[in-house]
Amino acid sequence: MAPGVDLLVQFFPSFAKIVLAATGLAIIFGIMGVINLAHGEFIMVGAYATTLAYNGALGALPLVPVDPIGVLPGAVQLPAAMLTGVLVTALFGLVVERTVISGAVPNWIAERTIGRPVVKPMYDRLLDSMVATWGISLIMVQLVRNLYGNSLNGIGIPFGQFSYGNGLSISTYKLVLAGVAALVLLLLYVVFVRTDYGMRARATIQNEGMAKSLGVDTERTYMATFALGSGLAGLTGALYAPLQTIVPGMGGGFLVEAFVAVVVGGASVVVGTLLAGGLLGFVYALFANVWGTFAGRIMLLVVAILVIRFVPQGLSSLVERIRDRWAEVS
Amino acid sequence: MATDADSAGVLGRFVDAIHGPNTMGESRRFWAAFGVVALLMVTFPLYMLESAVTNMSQYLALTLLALSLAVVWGFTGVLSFGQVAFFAVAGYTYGIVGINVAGPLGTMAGLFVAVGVAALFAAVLGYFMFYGGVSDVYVTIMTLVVVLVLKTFLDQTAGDKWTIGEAALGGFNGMPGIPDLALGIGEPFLVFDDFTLFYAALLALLVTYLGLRALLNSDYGRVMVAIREDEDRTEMLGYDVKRVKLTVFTFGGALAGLSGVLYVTYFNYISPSELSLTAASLPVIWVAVGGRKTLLGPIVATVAIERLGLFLSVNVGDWAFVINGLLLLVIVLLLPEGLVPGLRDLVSWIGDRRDEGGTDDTTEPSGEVIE
Amino acid sequence: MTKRVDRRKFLAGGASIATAGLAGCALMGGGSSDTIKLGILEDQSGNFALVGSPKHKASLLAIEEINNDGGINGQQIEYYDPDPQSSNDRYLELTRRMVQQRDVDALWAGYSSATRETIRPYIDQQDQLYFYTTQYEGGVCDKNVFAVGPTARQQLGSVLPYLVEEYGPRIYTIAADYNFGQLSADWVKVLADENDAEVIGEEFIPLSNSQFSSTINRIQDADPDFVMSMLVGQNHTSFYEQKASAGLDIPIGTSTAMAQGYEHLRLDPPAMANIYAGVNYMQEIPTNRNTRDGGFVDRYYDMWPDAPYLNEEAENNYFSIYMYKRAVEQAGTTDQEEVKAALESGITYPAPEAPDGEEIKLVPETHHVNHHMWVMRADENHNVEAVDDRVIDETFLKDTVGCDLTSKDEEKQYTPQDYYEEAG
Amino acid sequence: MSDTADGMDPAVKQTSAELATGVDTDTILKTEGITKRFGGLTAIDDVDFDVEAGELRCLIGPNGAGKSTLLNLITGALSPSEGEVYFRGHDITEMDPHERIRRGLSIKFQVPSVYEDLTVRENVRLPIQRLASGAERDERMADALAAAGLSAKADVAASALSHGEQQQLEIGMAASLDPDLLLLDEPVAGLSVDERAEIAERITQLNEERSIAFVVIEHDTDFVAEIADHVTVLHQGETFREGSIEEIETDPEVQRIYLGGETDA
Repeated sequence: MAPGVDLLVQFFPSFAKIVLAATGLAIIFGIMGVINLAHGEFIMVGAYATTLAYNGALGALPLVPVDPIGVLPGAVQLPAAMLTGVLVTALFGLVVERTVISGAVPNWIAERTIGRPVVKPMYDRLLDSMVATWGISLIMVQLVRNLYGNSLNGIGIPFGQFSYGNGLSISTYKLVLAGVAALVLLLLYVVFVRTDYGMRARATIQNEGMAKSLGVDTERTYMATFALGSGLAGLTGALYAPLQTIVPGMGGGFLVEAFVAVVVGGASVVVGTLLAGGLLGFVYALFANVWGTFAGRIMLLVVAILVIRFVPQGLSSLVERIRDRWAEVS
Repeated sequence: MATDADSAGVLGRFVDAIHGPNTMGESRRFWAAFGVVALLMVTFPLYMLESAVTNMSQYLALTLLALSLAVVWGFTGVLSFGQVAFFAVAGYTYGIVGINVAGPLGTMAGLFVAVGVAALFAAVLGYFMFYGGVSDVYVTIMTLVVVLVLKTFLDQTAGDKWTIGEAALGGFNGMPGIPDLALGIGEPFLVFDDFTLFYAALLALLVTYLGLRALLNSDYGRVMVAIREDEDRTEMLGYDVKRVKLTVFTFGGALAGLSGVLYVTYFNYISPSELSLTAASLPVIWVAVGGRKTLLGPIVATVAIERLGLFLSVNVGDWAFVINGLLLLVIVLLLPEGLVPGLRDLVSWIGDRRDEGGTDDTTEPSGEVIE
Repeated sequence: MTKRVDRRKFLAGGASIATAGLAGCALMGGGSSDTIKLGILEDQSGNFALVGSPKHKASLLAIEEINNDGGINGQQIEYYDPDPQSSNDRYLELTRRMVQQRDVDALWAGYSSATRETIRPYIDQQDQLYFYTTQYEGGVCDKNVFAVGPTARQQLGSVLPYLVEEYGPRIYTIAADYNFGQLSADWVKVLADENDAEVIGEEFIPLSNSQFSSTINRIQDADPDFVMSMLVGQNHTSFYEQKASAGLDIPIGTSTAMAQGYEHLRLDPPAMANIYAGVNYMQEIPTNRNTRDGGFVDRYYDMWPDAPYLNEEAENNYFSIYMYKRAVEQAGTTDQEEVKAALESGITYPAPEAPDGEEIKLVPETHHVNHHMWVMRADENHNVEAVDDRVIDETFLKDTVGCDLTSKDEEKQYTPQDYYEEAG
Repeated sequence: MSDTADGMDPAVKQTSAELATGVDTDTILKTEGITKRFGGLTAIDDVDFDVEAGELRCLIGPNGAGKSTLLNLITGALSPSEGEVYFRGHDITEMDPHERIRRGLSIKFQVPSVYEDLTVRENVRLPIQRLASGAERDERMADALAAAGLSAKADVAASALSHGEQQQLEIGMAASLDPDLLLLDEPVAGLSVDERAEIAERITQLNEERSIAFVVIEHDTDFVAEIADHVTVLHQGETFREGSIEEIETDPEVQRIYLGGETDA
């Protein structure tokens, strides 16, 4: 088998993982100036909700008469469970945003008891938001462990395998994930360019004060952004639930890739994540394939260091520079 | 003889040197309380069990790590996740030298070489970043990635090819058999273990604390704070901001290294788990919770959080992390400047109310008193 | 009242919040002296909770059984079981506390080798009697440490010859990229030599890795007769699901999967199909002591009805507490040196892993156990059955490097490097 | 710090003298063909900009003309895409900002940029502590406070000053570096008439008494008329006109672009 084909096939899963791990974090970081250190745990929530729904745990809830997933035809059970995972995580994100990130709930209570707000919103407070979300992550991991034990029974990986000759094969699902990752980026592009929310969000990134004075309800934009980012984390958890072991600490495995990709990608969420996923995915696939997994991981990190050092604004700034150069020439 | 006057002069100059707007604690009351706490710490072994004393030496060693971050982040504005890297590099270096060179000379050499290597590592990394135009949050992420690279590398150094002289790096399982720090030539006349290590760590903390107070209130300290407040303005006043940042980062690396050496002499052991994501975030937590623009805050928070962790693990079991996280969250939300400045504001608020006869209920806590 | 004022002063002073806490703890003090005090440090939270929690539960089962049965020499057992939270730093703090404050008569502590190495210098400084019960890379020869779990050589020595016999001599090794994995991979080579097989490929996987497509790919490329897997931890568990879904159906021998983290129950079949584990114990071991009504499994789940699994290390904790009981009874005292001497007199115990009529033996010279080893195979539906079993002696320390703690006190860990050196 | 006293490194003076060949020694600042592109946008296009020693020059132009960019190229906050900057005859194009400052440049930013958490005295101390110590330092600090008109508020936190006072403080800090050339970016934006007069007086005073050369960016043509000898008009990144204030004020082309620029903004 030509090593080229092999490398290409190996590239897809790395690309998918990096892109899916990073998008939720990138959106929240880019638009709100909040670094969510609990991002991995949001992914974990998505995976747990998906797995629990798939295993029929929804039926065990007090208000649900039958297991709603269980009565569905087999083929849509997994997608339905995954959708549950996305929604639960988005909802969870909304709760975190209201209680911690914006401080709206504690402030509402405080204003009615001691007569003044007590919490300053975490927007654009990168470092404080890091510490606060680190606290959330500590709580979540152990809370989930206390509630659901040390692990959940897994979901089988759908779609079987894809053989590409010479006894080599790969799980088809992993290739599907690369497609999903590309689709997610495309949808985000549409959301940012075509929808009212997208316009508001971009206006808020450019200049919060200006956006406010133009009547953009920045608080609502932030709320929606955090929910969207959380939902994307939930989607990642849902999609990886069949592939990973479902344990409370599973989010840690996504966090590093996510951070590295966001920094390597730079300011533009869609273009940046795409390029970071492309570059880092390629580097990992190449080195893991030829020299083994250790080389793959180390080189992924080393390339990240080099990009931060030599293109501190991220890969998306390179694209802008090239685009501008083109505009100049033509 | 004029010695009396001279020493008063020296003392006076010292007192001047450690006071100023960049550090907290000016009043007589503060120094009285400081004296009481210092006395309590010095006599700590008299009224505490041995395990409490030895555990305390561990916490005291870690306060130096917290202070190294306070200097770099709290006073110069460079948030580094890499302090544990300098800490661990120094720990490993001390281990390698101490295991290879027998006797107290080896451990003393180990101390200096280790702190030096940590400082050198910080200097190289700092040069790479600051002179390469890396700034703000990118410094933070870059230092975190460096820690992860170091950990991934050290985890797999188990085999015999990773042996330096007599000292095996030991991979994930770590490097055991690191000797206690000892003074002397040939035969050691003072070995730092248990109680002596406690006093060594206490002394190191005291000297570091007073030294940092002097530094921060010096001209140089004022420039550091100026850089934290406004980097561009400071550059435009003619200060070489990159060089100051590099110097402070290197110094922070050395201090983290000293912390690492004390820490490994306590454990007689070091492993890559000191470089885990959790370990890398801990100094940030200590400093943020205690109050990053203070020196006392990180010290108090380090000891309190570590001690609380032990307390919870003994008494609460599996809810320990949840409680830990909640506390952290509450402090960050309600006291964004940190625990110690928050307490100080509270004390001055209560003081104000008392001065006003306690009748005026409308007094707002004045968060912006002074820093 | 005075106390409250003091505390407030402490708070004002800052650093002594901790002091106040410590004072509170110090007052609680140790228990009465007519009990036997055991320290049980096993992870109930953090990364190792999955495997540590059964150890904790089985220890408590043994203690409760012994106490209900009249204790040891008429003395009840009192135990201390704080949670080390999978953190090595915390292990050392708690070990110091167990020794200095609680004055424990014996200590069980730790899952990983890194934990053991963290506390071992202190254990040796204090000459504390210490049981390390995890299956591990082997080689610890230490007068204070009783490493009663099976070693890599024992585990691999049971499963590797069986697979060579069944499937052929070409082996591909994948192992976690750290001490345990690297040393285990060395043992695979040693055992391959002994069994006329060869290792045709070897890959080490960082512990943080959970993507295995390139690994699977390389295995398919090499096309071995079977794979030896010494993967460790939750990230690595994903390998089994991913290889099944990629259609990699080569048999796999392992010393790590199933018996500790019960992957055959947690993962969706057929992820673990055709996997052979070399173990001294897992819940499914078909011995009468283990599976009969009122047997070990029943007693465990009677006490812990919600427990997910009874794993290899849990049994090691269980039988070693009973071995300790026998040693104390023989010595007639809890004096640690005398108990160690009693343990070095050839203590045996009818552990659940051994068939009726057989007792496993603690080897006096090495402080290791000659285990009854099983080869357990999982099928398509994750049903586990025993395909082979026999007693395998711990030979590396005893015969190869000549560790003899009855005549010479040592405190070190030997590696397969020493094997090669000894072998010439 | 170790580099406390090297604000006026003798070696530097010598080099600048050596390099002075071909450059009019009275010219303190000179840019040659300086160009700055941000991607496709050319903010400054091939500008030659000279300032004589002791001169008081105003730099005007509509929004987006490139005035602040030019200032940033001179201080080194930005590096040019093409062209060179000479200061006192020496090529400073590749220098870090602090090195240029140490050679006698100084700047006041557009947005008042003082250390808000520090007191006024501490603010003033920062530039001076690098240049002097002991009694001399105290003296210079007192002078700088007096020159900024803020002696009475020396121990007030800078955040408590009015906008105008912050502008004065910043000019005072910039002037206390003892520069040969002081760059002011919109020193009177958002100030009241009285405050403007105060600032104008301060500027002319520094210019006349200490013969500091000035480059002042300003929108307000009245203010420009009050202080400037010589005006440069930038438009779309290029030098559009240069001349005395009367010439510029009456130039119909300038009025056209200015009005156009104003309506665009």
